[in-house]
Amino acid sequence: MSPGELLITALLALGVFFYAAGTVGLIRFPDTHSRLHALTKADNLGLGFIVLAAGLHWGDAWIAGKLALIWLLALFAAGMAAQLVARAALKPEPRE
Amino acid sequence: MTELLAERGHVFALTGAALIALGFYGFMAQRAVIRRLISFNVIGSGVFLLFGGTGYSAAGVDPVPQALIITGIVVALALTAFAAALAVRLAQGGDRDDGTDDGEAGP
Amino acid sequence: MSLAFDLALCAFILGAAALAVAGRNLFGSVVFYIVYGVLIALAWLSLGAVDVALAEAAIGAGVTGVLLIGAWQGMKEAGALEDSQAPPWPVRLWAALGAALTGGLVITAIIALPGQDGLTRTVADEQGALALGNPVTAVLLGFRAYDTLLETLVLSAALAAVWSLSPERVWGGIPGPKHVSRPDGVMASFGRLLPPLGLLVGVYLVWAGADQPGGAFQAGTVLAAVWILIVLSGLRDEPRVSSLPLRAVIIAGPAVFLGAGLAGALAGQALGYPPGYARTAILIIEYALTVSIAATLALLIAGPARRLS
Amino acid sequence: MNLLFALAGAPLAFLLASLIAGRHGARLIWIAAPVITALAFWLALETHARPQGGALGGWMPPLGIALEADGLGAVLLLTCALTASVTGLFALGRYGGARPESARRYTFWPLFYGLWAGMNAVLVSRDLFNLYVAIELLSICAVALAAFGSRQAAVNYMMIALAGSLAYLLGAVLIYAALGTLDMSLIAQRAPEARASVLIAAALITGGLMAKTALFPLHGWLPPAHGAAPTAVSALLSALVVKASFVILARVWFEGLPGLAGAGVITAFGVLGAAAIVYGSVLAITQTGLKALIAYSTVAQLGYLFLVFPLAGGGESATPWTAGAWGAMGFHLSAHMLAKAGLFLAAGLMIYGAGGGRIADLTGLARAMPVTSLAFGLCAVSLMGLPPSGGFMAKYLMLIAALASGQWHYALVILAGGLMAAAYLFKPLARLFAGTGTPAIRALPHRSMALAPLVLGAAAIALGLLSAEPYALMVSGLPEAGEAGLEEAEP
Amino acid sequence: MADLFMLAALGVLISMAGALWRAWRGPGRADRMMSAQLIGAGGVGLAVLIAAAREEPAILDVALVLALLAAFAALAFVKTVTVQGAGDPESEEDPAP
Repeated sequence: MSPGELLITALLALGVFFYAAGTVGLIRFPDTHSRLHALTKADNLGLGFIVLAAGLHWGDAWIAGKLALIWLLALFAAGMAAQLVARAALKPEPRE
Repeated sequence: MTELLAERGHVFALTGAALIALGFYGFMAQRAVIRRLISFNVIGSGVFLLFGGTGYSAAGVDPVPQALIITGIVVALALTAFAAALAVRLAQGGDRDDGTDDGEAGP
Repeated sequence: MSLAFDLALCAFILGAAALAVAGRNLFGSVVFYIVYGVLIALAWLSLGAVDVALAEAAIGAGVTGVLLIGAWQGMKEAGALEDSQAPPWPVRLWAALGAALTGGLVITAIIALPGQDGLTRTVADEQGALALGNPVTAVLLGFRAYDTLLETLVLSAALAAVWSLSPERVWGGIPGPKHVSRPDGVMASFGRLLPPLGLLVGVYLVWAGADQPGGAFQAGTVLAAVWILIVLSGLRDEPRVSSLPLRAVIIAGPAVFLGAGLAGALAGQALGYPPGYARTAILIIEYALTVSIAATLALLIAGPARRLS
Repeated sequence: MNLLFALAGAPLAFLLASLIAGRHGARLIWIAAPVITALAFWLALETHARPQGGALGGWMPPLGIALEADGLGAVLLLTCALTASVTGLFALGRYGGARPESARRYTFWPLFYGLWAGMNAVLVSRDLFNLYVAIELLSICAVALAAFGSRQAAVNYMMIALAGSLAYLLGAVLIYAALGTLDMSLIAQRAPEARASVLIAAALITGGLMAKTALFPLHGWLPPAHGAAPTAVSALLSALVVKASFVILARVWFEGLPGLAGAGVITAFGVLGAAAIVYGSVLAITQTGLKALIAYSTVAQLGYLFLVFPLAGGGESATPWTAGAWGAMGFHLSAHMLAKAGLFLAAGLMIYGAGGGRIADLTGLARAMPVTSLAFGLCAVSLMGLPPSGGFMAKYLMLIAALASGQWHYALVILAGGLMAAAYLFKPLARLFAGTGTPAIRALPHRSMALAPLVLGAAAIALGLLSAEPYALMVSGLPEAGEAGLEEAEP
Repeated sequence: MADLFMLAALGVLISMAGALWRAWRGPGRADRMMSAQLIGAGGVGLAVLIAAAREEPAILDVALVLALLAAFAALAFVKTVTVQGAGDPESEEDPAP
């Protein structure tokens, strides 16, 4: 394995680790807000590492730009959604 | 490798068949309109997955099914949107509007 | 490895679908359907059908979710959220038997299928005549343009159908509630930041669609989603359904498409393109369709007119 | 082929035009009715010489889509144009006028043209997927129009329509997976290569289309939807919409899969058709509401269509009536289109005039509304199958086919159905002439509205009087299986 | 290399099982919605991984669309907790009904 491939492997491993960590948080944390907190942080990191690995793999500027855009969009969407869902969760929820 | 690729099409085609069965169950057993609409869409995507899976070969998915599936997805969305609007209107406004209808204008 | 991934993905798809159709909680069902849409888009990626994956990502994972949440909200307002009791057991039993029979029948049919090559080769041989690099676009707007024409008119008819549900006293008015948001809040900034990007992605998809995966339907759906986002975040209100410019936008794409088809009929070949100009004609139709599809889908999701101001 | 595309495209163009024209959209019917009827008439003339057809854009199937009109298609296109034109002009009374735009006065027209476009598209297409899109266009317009009357009935209709569409689509998909084509003539050539899969596909297609056609026992959605709708809508739904799915069904079996239907399938169609005739007629007799009665009569009349499957062919001897059942189907489809539309329009006028929808409300109405009552009577004559009407031709041809092929039990059903139709239609007819005084009625918005059902009723009678031409046209270019019978046909 | 990417994809997919479980369990609608959000984010990662494994950049467009619409349903959801589904949960007061 070349150093480049090793690096990609490591990045992928980190990415999967953070995704898994987010999931564990989602299952284990006791209340909605701490779950929300754990999940968005971990996921964005996970996606970041994966995007990095893919970018290194391709080594193409246009694709790297697209990957960066994807990550930024996901980051942005996750952050906003987490904020709004957290607010929404504060409201009392009538039963269906 | 070829067998594996052929296998992929089969895996998704059979998943499509299972989705059709699941959706059928939901469509028949459930009463809530929204859930029946979801079931309708599950059957629809099952049919499409079956279409794609059976059209899969080493060269990818046959483009004709791909085009038909895109058409089908859009048609299903149109139907779902109207059905949902109709169900909500029935729930909110009742079976028919009395008095506001322009029935007085003619037969 | 790919096979393991495919099998796991299919297991997830089936799980999400089962929870969506049979779950006790209606909102949970809606959520599982959204999840299911994402997974189905991934299934199309795994099959290498990127055009379909794009459509499914935009429609199944995006627009349909908003539509269903809106319907759920409408039912809640009407106090008509059906109770979450499981259906009585005889109903479940018969439905399960019927489902098993249907599934068994379909699986039998799949197993009995003879191998046939489909039309992949034929499309590849003929798409040169249309000067298009994307075979799916060649089928959609060339070989089977008639299907696509009818489909765009299904959308127009569906919009008329949704509008026909408007209460008479608010006819000509605006669909949906008047959305508001805190001007400096997260929601408003969401509505300001995402649309330019979405617009870019939509235009890119229709531009790329001639030669790469993409096209009018995917692009139109993304643009519709962008508009819905703007409305939801309270930045702009929906147009009145009686607005003439709006109606013009809605019919423009289908009218251009149908006009081209009828012009071809007068010239001797209905839905045929003049030799050498096929690509240009198809691109014009695609751009016109994108705009109309975006407007039509956005209004389909918004529903019938609900208020006068 | 260009003419066929123009026929499918013209209502689409009017759909778009009515969307943009706002409150002036109603007036478009004055252009649409003559234009589309003239196109259909032109096609009938052309088809007389030879069947019309061709591949759109020059792309031959299996890659492209071919349109085709045989004699039956041409007759149905013309009948459909006539029915839709008259009903559209009739609808001006309620959805036209110079009043400001309203939800229904605006949306009725695009939905009306969408329905018409769906009909025409179904009648000219031979491609299974294209037919799917066409029938969805038809369904969405039909359900939306049904919701003008009763939203609950429309929701039930919608659910059946959705389920039927999915079953049909699944069948079409399996056919493509098995044979690599969606075109009916290519399917006919290739079907033996994948018999098992194709049979399952055919079963799914048939089930879906039966639900959409409201064949007994899948008819439950029809009477509420057709009975509760506004007059013009009832006419469109009952006369046109249910026919589209039946035409597809007949084409699939006779053109796409001849020789694939075993005796069991054919008998099943026959039994269900006979059951529909008996059940629909009995329920029609028990109705007290006029529109409900007419709606149940549709359930019964649809049953006759399914008798064509066992009757087609007419046995071994090559009599002049070998094509009888096929011709009977054509006559029944067109006569029922005209008569049922006329019946609903006349009923709507009478209910409006009398101010009540029960049969009892009609007492003596013939003296107050003579033209409308005459129209009702003419349509009833055709529906009962009395000479000299189109309905008579249909039932006569069916009887001949049943007797020639030795299937006398179907002959009994046909005769009993005619008697029961007389029984249920006699109830309102007798009421119309009952009593002595002339009841006071509410004046119609336009007196000319009474002409609409009269034209349709007269056309239904004329179809019988001048039956030679339409018959020759209907059996020209008929599929081989329409002549030889489903079981005898060699694919 | 392709197998490595697919292995990572399998890992991400399996980690999504937890989200599916949370979406089923609830208890609140916010929990369910959040899980859908998480699966959407996972879907973006999976699309990138599949694109890399197949070396097909066009697949990235799907990732782009998924990322763009990831928060879409969540936005529609937060609306439903406000009056008439029209407000902003961040506002102190909801608009008058």
